[in-house]
Amino acid sequence: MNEILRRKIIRYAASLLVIVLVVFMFPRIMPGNPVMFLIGEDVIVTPEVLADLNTRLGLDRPIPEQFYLFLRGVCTGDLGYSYHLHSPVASLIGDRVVWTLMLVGTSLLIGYAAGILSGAWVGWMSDRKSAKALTGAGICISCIPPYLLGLILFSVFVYRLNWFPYKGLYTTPDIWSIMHHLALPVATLALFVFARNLLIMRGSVLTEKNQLYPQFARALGVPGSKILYGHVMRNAILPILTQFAIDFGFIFSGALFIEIIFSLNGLGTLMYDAIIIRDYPVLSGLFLVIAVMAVLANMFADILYGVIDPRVGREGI
Amino acid sequence: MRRYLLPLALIAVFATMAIFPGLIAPFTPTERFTTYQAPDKVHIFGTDDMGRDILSLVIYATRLSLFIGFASGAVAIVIGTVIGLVAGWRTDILDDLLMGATDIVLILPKIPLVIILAAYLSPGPWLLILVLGLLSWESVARVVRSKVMQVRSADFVLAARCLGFSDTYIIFREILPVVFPVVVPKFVLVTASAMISEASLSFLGLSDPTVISWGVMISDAFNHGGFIRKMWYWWMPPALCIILGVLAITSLAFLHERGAREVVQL
Amino acid sequence: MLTLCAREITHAYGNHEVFRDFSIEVAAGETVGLVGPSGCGKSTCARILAGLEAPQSGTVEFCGTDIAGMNGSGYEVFRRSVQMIFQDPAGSFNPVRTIGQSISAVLRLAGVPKAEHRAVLVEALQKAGLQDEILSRYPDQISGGQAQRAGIVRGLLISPSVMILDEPTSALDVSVQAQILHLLKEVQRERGISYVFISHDTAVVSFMADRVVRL
Amino acid sequence: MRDGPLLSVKQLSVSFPGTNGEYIHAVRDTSLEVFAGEIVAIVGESGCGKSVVAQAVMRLLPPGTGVSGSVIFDGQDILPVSEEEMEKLRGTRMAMVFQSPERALNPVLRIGRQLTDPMILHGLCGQSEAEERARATLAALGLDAGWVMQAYPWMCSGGMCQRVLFAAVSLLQAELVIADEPTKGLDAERIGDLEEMLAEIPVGGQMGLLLITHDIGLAARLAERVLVMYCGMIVEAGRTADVLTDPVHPYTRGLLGSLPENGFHPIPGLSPALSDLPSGCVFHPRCGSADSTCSRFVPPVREVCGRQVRCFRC
Repeated sequence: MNEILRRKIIRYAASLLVIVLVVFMFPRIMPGNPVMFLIGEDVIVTPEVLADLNTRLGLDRPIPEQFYLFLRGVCTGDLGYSYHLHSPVASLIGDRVVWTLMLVGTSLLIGYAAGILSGAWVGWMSDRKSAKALTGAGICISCIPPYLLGLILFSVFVYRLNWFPYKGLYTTPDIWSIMHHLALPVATLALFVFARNLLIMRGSVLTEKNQLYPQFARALGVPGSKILYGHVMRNAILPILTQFAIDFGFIFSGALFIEIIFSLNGLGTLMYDAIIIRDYPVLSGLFLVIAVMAVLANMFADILYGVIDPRVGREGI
Repeated sequence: MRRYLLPLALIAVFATMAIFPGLIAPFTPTERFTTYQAPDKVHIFGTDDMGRDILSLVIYATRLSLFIGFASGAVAIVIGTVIGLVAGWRTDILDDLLMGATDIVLILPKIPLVIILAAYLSPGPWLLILVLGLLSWESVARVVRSKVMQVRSADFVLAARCLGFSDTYIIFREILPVVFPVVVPKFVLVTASAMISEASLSFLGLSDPTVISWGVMISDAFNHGGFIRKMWYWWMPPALCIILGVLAITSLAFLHERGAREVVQL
Repeated sequence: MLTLCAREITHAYGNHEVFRDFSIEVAAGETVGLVGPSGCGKSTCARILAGLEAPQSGTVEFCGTDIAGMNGSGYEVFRRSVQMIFQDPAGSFNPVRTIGQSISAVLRLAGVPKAEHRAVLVEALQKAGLQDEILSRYPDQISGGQAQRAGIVRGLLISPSVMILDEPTSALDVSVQAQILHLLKEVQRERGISYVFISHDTAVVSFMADRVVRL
Repeated sequence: MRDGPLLSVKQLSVSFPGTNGEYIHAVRDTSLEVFAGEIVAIVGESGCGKSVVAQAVMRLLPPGTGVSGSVIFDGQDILPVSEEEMEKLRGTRMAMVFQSPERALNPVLRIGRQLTDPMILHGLCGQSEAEERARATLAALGLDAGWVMQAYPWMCSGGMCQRVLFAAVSLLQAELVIADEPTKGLDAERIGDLEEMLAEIPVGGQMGLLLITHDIGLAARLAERVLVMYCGMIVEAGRTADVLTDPVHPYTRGLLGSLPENGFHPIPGLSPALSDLPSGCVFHPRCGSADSTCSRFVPPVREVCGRQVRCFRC
């Protein structure tokens, strides 16, 4: 157990280091003036201000010292300063992150629950026509880039059918209005999450189905649904957990794209605006936050895995 | 074999579009006409904001979209297979190091990382291929490694060693063929996801604006009024191409799964 | 004359000692039975004798030379002289190559010209009671008995002087077991090779072996 | 007390769809009976279809399998019965002991739950009583009940898993127990254990045991009646003492001749593949006394020396 735990901790620490290094190194090793990368390209400044910034950002000091200062900044919540938006990056992200988490959280909940349950059913009943149809639909949806899925749903339900509003979520702070605005983006992301989990769960139930233990349970007279949801599911869900960590980054970035399409005021639009004007501090800060979230998601999945599968630690999974 | 027909036919159509765009497209991407034309007999999908024929653009864009997908898939497969083979065959510290590296690449959120890299580098297609390939090998390495570990001490490998075959022969002629069936669907899936990533990056305006890909076209439509003007015939054709392309490639992997009883995961 | 012998070999997994100071000698043309209950390290011992695994202490000698110290050409001679047959008949063939591909790879290794492969194979298979149609089959498409015969054919192609048989019939049906045992006896009569016959089944071992060693 | 047999299988045939659209006939025209209080063994070599018979009786064959004939359990033909009805029969009235006990238990559930759940599910008793019964049964089988109830299957040795499996089946007290290759892959010591447990099943004359095995010695020691199967057909059936000491069918004779104690005399030739069976009597290509009739017609079941035999020549 300790050996595995140690290995896991080393890997998480190493990934954090890589993430921090990416954020720290890129502005400094890119060809061109690092100041430009640290304040953003389109900010127009005089040479004096530039020189002043150079000192203020610590760029005249040796690299190890810069790294130390940078690390200290990150640890105290200082993610840099956006000269475009005249605001610290941390507070920019802090203002928007709630909306993104709301979108991601709701969709993950819906998408995972629906995907796992119906994926299990589809794998169990893999010979049925309806199961095959659902699998086909799952493959199709997972083949559409998330932003395109958003674009298609947006043009159908907002432009053509006018069922949902264009934008303006933030003017009326009333729960029904928020739900009305969030419904379609949540549906889009949930659909996407649902399709991916459906396929993973299906594959994993198909494998488990051919094991001997469901057969034995059947021979003891346990009804099919009980075998599926009481026996097979518990084993079959493990790949979903392993996949959750990997998927998290993907789903999160999918959420960013969906925000852009639906003009939600979350991290995605922040990122989109930052890309257009090459606001590097914001981009770096965003990457740092998303990457740390991904690491946390991994840890969470690891812990959950240990709860569901008692064999963890024995076989070194 | 019949079930492979439809995806293979689709891929063949796309391949023709990619290799001989001049033969199929009615115009070249440089010819200009009146802007924002609705579809008619001459311009089946109308024209865009710069007056280019949309159908011709879609056809000319195929090459880049497919190329980026397949090339990054190839990069990822080569790196992943080599690392997986080595890590699976060796049981020493090298295995630990390689798997550690794999785990780290696995944890890093790919698309945000590509976005920040692209923002700094303003990449051309080659750089994009390299970056996407370098960030997608980890799943390949993992399946290859676990498969190699499965067969490393199998009787047929022992038998081959007994008969006097060299290690190189055993790795490449005995183990690689066994690993190959799990690599093929992975290649297909990495290719498909690279196509999706490319389209997504282009949508954010993070690809080389001088070349056309399906993603760039959708991004143009979104940013240059195609959407507000309800010109579905502008963004729909490239969107359909991406979806059908990815679908055709992915379904090959799933059909392979049915054939080989291997369960693939996205 | 001794061909293969192990002197005082020891093997352990972690702290669990499987066997200690075990010695076995095989003379030319004889069959030595190696018996013991399951889990006593018979398979490990077989792999050590075949040079696939190194003993933790002790030596394995082939024609009087320690195999650990063998150089290139000496090792090659040893490699060709000692062959092994496994318990799981289908498992000793590569699952994604046909039986024919697997066997003719050995012929290539032995330097038989490609034009003669087919004739050599057909003759060898016939002797083992197999039809040449199994050459185009995959290991999971033939029965256990057929696979075990094919495994014996493959091992014999490079004319070994010792064959280590690790439970060669315990995965097979009784009627097939009888056939394989008779085939092995016939091969030995014809070629005068030595066997190390490993089994948990004392009846089978006493039928085959000239003398029996207990592990 | 019932008058008829507990289980009566009549003219059962099972065929699987093959890869090239043809049908693979795994079992053909097979009939057998098991009475309460007796042990009946089906012996045969791998691929002869003996396990398929067991699965057909338990209705555990995969969907898409062609099954014809009838399986009459306690007077009722269970082949046309719905899956829900079967779920009620399985476990409490007919149960099956599997081979490879380690794989037959769910790795992520505690053994206690796997033992008590079926009892509660079938409404035999409540939670606390179920636990008590499970504990008692485990202890009777010589296990540390308290520890095993809390353990996961992978924490137990193969021998323990085998006892747990046996406990799971015996707790439900089914009238018919089918043991499908229970000794496959076991070493001698564990076969001895298992034999003791199996021998106790028909105690009191209420239960019947259908033993499916490749181990002729096991069948000889346990069963009162034995059926010899070859390529999907029962070639000889009768009292164990008759069939295994004085066989009349050429295959049975060959099979017994291959045994160690009889000097490993092999049967010439190889068993045919089920997808490519010879015409007429399936054994005729390997039979020393076959003639043209044997290669043209399938021999019917005949009564010879107090047993049923499918052969023209004896």
